Amino acid sequence: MSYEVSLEKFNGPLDLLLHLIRKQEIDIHDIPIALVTSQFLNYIRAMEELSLEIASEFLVMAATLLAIKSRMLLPRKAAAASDEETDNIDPREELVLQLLEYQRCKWAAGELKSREHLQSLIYTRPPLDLRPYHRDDPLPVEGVSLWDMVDAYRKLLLRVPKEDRVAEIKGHELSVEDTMSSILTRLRRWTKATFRELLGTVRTRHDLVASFLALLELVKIGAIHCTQASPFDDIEIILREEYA
Amino acid sequence: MIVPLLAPLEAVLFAAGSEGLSTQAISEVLEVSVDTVFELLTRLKSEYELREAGLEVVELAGAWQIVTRADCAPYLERMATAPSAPGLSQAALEVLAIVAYRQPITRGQVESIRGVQSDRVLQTLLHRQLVCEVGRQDSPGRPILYGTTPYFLQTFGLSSLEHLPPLPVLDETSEDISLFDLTPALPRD
Amino acid sequence: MIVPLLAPLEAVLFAAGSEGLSTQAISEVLEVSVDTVFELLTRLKSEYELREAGLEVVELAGAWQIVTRADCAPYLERMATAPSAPGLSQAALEVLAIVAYRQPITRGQVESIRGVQSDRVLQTLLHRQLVCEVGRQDSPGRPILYGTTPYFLQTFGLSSLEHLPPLPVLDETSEDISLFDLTPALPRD
Repeated sequence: MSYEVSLEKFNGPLDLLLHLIRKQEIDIHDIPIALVTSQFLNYIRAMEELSLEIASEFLVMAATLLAIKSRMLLPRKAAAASDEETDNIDPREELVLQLLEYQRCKWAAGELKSREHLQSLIYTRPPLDLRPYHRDDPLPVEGVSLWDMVDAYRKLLLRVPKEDRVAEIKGHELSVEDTMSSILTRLRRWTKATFRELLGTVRTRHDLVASFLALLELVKIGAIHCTQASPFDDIEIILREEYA
Repeated sequence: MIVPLLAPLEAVLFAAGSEGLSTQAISEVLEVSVDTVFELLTRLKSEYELREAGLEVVELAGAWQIVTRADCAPYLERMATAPSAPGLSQAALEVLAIVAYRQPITRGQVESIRGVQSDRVLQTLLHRQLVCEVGRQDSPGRPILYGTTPYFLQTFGLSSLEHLPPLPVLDETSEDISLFDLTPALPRD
Repeated sequence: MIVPLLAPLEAVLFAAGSEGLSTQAISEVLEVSVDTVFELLTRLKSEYELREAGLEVVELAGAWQIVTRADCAPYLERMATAPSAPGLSQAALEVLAIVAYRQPITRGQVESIRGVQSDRVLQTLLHRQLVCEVGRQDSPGRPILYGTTPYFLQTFGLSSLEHLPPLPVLDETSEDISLFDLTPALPRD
């Protein structure tokens, strides 16, 4: 997301366009497209000179502006003749609608920001520990399995942004033994799996070696057997019934 | 007749803390009708206001709770030990605003309004549990639909989605009102 | 003269929760002398008594706190025994998983993994006796450390914590490197 940094306060081409329009005190419904286009292009050129990476969205917008500009130059009648549907339609209309919509979005964002601030001034306290009022045994937990919990954890890890996630899985080195039981656990759920399915998610050299040794070990103790339809085909790993 | 129940109401709201209690839950604990609960809550609220308490009774995401009054914040900041969660970036607020007003909405639709990729921002909002997946759109690729969470309502001090401030009207014809002058008058509760 | 400080006093006592605040701590937060704090506390106490509130201001082990009044106990009992949902919410499962795999762990650490406040969820798990306090961390503020209970093992059919399933492996289809499609250089740890 380098453009979010490099373009500082501009959250995209619409944001930049709105800024240009606002700065000139232009009527949003009657944008002098030639002027705005050249300013927009100037901005992109300035960024190029600063060797800043320009996000593709800005280039797409530049192209859109140029297209609108050229259509504005065409005589209306000629445009109408070429395409009935665009008869009398201002080529800027779609862009204007988009800008207006984005402007509402910015308004709502500002609204949320001030509410967020107001709410940050308000403090609560954790719920009271009601255990002293509750002498009975804990209420049984129903309809929830261990796998639901593990699944919740997996979803959590997926939700954690990538930069945080590195720390999340770091230092978690699998032993061959652990890997054997993890493979068995998975095979008990699936009965069989391909080599790729079992090892495709392994991310480090260490874990790859551990997983491979674990597979060999499982074959040796007779927990699994492997089949391969043809050379270089995916290997299928099947759990032996005794271990199911 | 309901006055003797004001003290118990205060006690259970206090006990519920940041979890709060729904009107329904209060009615079960106090063993009175939902209507009576509303009456009691209104009374307790105005009692707090009258005595200019440091606390107030509010409804957040459908749950009633007792919270500190905003003007006491300077004192609380002094004693707060836990750093508060970092504020949201402009980009995050934009995406959140679109999801809030347009839910359920796909990432693609969010991006077409903003004019930029928004996957990273959406990811952050998902992680902070302000936004969640609410289903799949019945269209090619079955894209994920996003909506806001109850935590979103709490974070922004809303009792429900209906309490979102109304969006300014998109009026293309009137040229005299510049939309830029639409300074957001803060809606009061 | 001191009346304007009654509301802030109430707010800070409320937010301090069941840890309470010492007279000294209050005097620092409100920036008044200890004598003034005593005067304020006396006033707040008698105000609560006068209006027959559901709460009262007490001093316990040198710390001032707001607690529910004893005669409201029957309502709290009803609240405590109110049949909560037999299952566990997604948030509860998530916190439980973090505590199970990372114990002992503080609330702050749970929150930094989840990215959201988790005090209420933790409270629910404590209440349901799936999680318990196992000690204090030797760090500023000495935060409470949490771990799972024997009842947790029983509920999930585990003979010991070692039998927890191995941590799920992240499977990201999009950006993840599949080792099978790798060019010579393997990813580094």
